[in-house]
Order: sequence, then structure tokens, then C-alpha cells
Amino acid sequence: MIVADLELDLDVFQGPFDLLLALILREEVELAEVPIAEIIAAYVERAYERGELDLESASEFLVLVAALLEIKVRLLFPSDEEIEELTPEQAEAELFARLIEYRRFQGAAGWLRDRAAQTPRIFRIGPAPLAPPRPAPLVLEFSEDPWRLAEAVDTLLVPPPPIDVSSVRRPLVSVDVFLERFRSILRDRRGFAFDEAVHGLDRLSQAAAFLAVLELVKRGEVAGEQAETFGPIRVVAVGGAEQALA
Amino acid sequence: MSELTRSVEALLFISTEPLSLGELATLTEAPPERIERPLDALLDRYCEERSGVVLEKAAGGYGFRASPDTADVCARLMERPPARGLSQAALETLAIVAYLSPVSRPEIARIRGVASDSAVANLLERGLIEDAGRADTPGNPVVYRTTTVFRRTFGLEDEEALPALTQFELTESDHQALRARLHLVADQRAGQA
Amino acid sequence: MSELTRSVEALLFISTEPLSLGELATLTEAPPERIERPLDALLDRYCEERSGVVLEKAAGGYGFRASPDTADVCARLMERPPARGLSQAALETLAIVAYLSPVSRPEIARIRGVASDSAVANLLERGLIEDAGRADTPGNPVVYRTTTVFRRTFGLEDEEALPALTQFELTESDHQALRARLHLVADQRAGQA
Repeated sequence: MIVADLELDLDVFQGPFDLLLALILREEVELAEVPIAEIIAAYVERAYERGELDLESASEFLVLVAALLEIKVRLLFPSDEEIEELTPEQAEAELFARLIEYRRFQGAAGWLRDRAAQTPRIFRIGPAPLAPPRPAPLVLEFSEDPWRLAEAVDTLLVPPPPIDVSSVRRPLVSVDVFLERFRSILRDRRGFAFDEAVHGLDRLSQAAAFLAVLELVKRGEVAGEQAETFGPIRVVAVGGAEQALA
Repeated sequence: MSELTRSVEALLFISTEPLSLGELATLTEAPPERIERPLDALLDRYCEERSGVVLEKAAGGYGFRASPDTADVCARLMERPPARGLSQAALETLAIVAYLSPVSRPEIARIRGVASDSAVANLLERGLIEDAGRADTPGNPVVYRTTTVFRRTFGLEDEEALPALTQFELTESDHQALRARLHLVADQRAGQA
Repeated sequence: MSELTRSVEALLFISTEPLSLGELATLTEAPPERIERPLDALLDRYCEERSGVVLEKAAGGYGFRASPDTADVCARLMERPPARGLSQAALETLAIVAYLSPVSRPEIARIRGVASDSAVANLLERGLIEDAGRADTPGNPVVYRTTTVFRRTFGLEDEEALPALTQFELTESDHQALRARLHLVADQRAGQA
């Protein structure tokens, strides 16, 4: 199973996984809003339906999801205190408590939905059509304290606490680096073999390189060629011929 | 119809927010107990059997709304009726704001397990929640609370009219099922490690 | 009362604008000539002798209004000073307009990190800010400044008399440096949300 064509149906996104990745990269979808558990569930379901799990695609998927997850955690919990080391028992208790709390609000959400469905309440929002005009506003001299204005702006001037990334064990690999690298290769050559381009790199870098290729495909700069399933991937510049002539 | 009843009817119609008995008394310069009869007469005139418009008690006062059988037609008049087509994410977010208000986006994200920015934006746009200042926590996030539109949309007299949150507590068997599922996941993980 | 009459009644009650016969026909999905009977029935039910709310044909269509004899009571409602003080959201928006004026709605939203449309509407209604033309930025948004009502309410002689900030030295006569700092902090906050 190719990870890229895993179809997703999420609250924030519907479509193939690779498109979701591309949108996250372009910051058109907020990573923080993507329920990663649902992506994993969809993947497992797909693998189960097919009755096979090939290691290559599964590890690619794991790396991608782990990277997404780590970045998402940084986004959601800027302060490191929230993610101290927990024992498995503590982690389970914590998870259990959170699930129970969440279930309560799910129940309340259901109650609200039923209530609105039972009796739809539509009312006028805004002034009556032929109401008398509002008179000029009443002025209450010196009724407000001007220091409250200064206080409000001062609050807006306090910078947020910095995000502590010291615990990120591996440096996050920038997709931009690979975008640049591939573009420069394609300035001299019509195409290149993906395996060769990422040879010797660690998994996370390979994943970033793959994301960079997806991004180039999305932007219409390159096309991927693969003669057979699991065969080597060749990345070819789109319109390379015209560029060579120019 | 008495003059007082006519006045109360006109006030309830032109007001943009529901009016309480006390407010109606002040505006009509009548003692509060004298407002009860006119209100009863109006509740009778504007009831579902007799009229396409219903007078009801909600959001701390009395207000008119469309009767349920005309709601579909009336919804066409609005760009986005407050309660139509709310997603599960939006409903959960709304429930959290209703019970925990004032509550910030990071707190909502913590409870739901995913950031809820688009749900919050959607609820703000529908006028169901509003910005209620900032929290004193680091980063001073904006906090939210529900609005009069929320209370009218769900027919709640006031904030206390929400059912107690404990009503949605899981039963003991739900607890056990949840725990069993957690264990299953943990075991699978341990088995693979 | 027929179903169509109920629908027309409800539509006219919840609309913020008078509705024409054509609009009522489109909304109820009935031919225009079938709207006339329900309108007649409603004109009869909502006439000055019978009701505090009167159906009237005005420019642009039909609409309900308070009957003339309730005008004094209704005027009292409209003149009522705003019930609540300034909300935290409104105060923050007002402070941004006061210190950075002229400032557009998109810029206020960017600095606050949250849409501020209702806060702006509330301040306009209270007469604390006013329209000051349009910005030269893309989309040419309307920009706002504070008013005489604002200066009288807060006891400020002129804009120079705004209180000093503790987080920023207000020395420049223009507010560009303060504006840049507010944008910077807002972007930092947005980057973390």
C-alpha cells in the first residue's frame, strides 16, 4: 500500500494523505487541528482490509506520522512542564482521566444537538425593521478610567513565553533544504533517481526528502516515474525540455 | 387588549434582546406584578397553536421566535442560522465553552485532544460564543463565553438551565469498557516492542 | 390560520428589513398571488385596534412596527443607556484604536489575534469610535478613530493625553513604532497558537 494514496475523511480535511501533507507544509491546514489518531486508524483499517502490511510502506508511514506527532506536540504544549516523563501507569491514569473528561463534554454536545433538533429556534438577530432610530449616545463624562486603556495595550505588548525545544532529540529536518537541493539538481539534469538522491540519509531526512518531492509534484515542477510497484522512483522535471531550449 | 398589554407586546417586538419582567415593568412604569397578566395574555396569543410566532422565556427574559413548523422557511432568511449544520467539533467546543466559561483555546484543545481553532472561529461567526477578555496565564490567551444568541437558540432561561455535567458521567460499565480498550492498546504495544 | 399565513407572519417577525411580496413568495415557495390572502389576514390581525404590533406596508415591502400609541414606551427602550459597561474585548479594541488611530478592522483582528467585528460594532454604536475614511492597504478597509464622546467619557483632553504605557516608551509623535511592536508580539503569539 502506498502511503500517499491513503484516503482520509477528517473534520479538517478530506482527501489523500499526501495532499494533506502538502497542505500542512504550505500552512493551508493547521497541523494542530489534524487528529493524528484518526489518520493512524484509517491506515490500520486500510492495511487490514488488504490483508497485508508491507514493511517498507509501514515504516515510511511511521516516520511521517512520528514527525507530524512530535511537531504537533510542540505546537499544542509550548511549555515543557506538560510533558514530563511519566511511568506507564501514570500515563495510563492520565489518559484515562482525560478520556473520561472528554466523554462528558461529548455527552453535553449530544444534548445540545438533540435540543436544537427537537425545537428549532429561529429569532430575529438585529434591530426591528421599522423601529424608531436610536438617539445620539448618552455621554457620561469621566465615567471610564483612561488607565484601563494603557493596561489593555500593555497586555498586548507582553511577548509570549518562548517555546522550549531543547528536548527535541533529533534536529528537525527542513523540507526546504531538499526543495532547494532537488531544484538545483534539476537545473543541470532532466531527472534523478530518488533512491540515489537520499542514499545514506537517516529515515527522518528521507521522509523530508519525500515530502519535498511531493511538494514539487504539487507545484507542477516535477513528475514522478515508477515503472513497477516498489520499483525505483525517478523524479523528472516538468517542462525540462523547454527550459533547456530557453 | 389593554394598553399595558399593547405596550408590553410592542416592547418585546422591537427589543433586540429578551426583556425580563423587571425591565418590562421599568419601561412601562408599572409595578412588576401588574406585568404578569399582560404577559399571560401574550403567551396565550403567541402560542404554537394560534400563531406562526411564539413568545417564550429564554436568556433571562421573554422574546419572540418563529414557531418550529415555520423554522425551515425562516432559516432561508438568514445567511447562517446559529444552530444549523454545526459539526461534531463545533458542538463539543460549544459544550466546553458553555460549561467552563470563561475558557481559552488552549484549554479547549487540551480537553478535545486537537486544536479547535476553526470550530471556535465558526462559533464566533455564528454569534454563539464571544470573546470575554484575556486569561492571566502566560501568553494571555483570549477567553470565550456563550452569548444571548446561544441561550435563545437552545431555549435556555439562563446559564443554570444547562443540565448538570455529572448527568453525562459514564456508567460503571462504560468505565470498564474504556479501561479494557486502553489495556488492549497497551498490551498490543508491549507485544510489539 | 393557514400554514402559509403562519410562515409569512414568522418571516415578517424575524426579518430585520421589510419584505416585499416577491421576497415572501420566494421564501415560502408560493406563487406571489397566493401571498395576498395571508397578508390580508395578517393586516387584519395586526391592526391598531387589536394589537401593540402593527403590520404596515412601507417602502420596500411589508413590516411590523410598534403601534403609534406605544411610541413613548418604545422610545424609552431605545434611549436606555447600554446595560453593561465595556466588555474586555471592547476595551481592548478601543485601546488599540486610541493608541494607533487610524486603524482598520483587519489590523485590530491581527493585533488581538481574534476577529473583533462585534467589538467594533459595539463601540460604533456607543459612539466611542467612528469611521475615518479608508486605508490605502489592499482591499481598502475602513479605518477608525476615537470620537469626542470617547474623550469626554475617559476625561481626555486630546489624543496626546493618553496614559503612558509601562511596556513601551511613547516618545514618537507618530505611532508607527508602537504599531510595529504590537504586530511583532501578535505574530509571535500566533506562531505558537
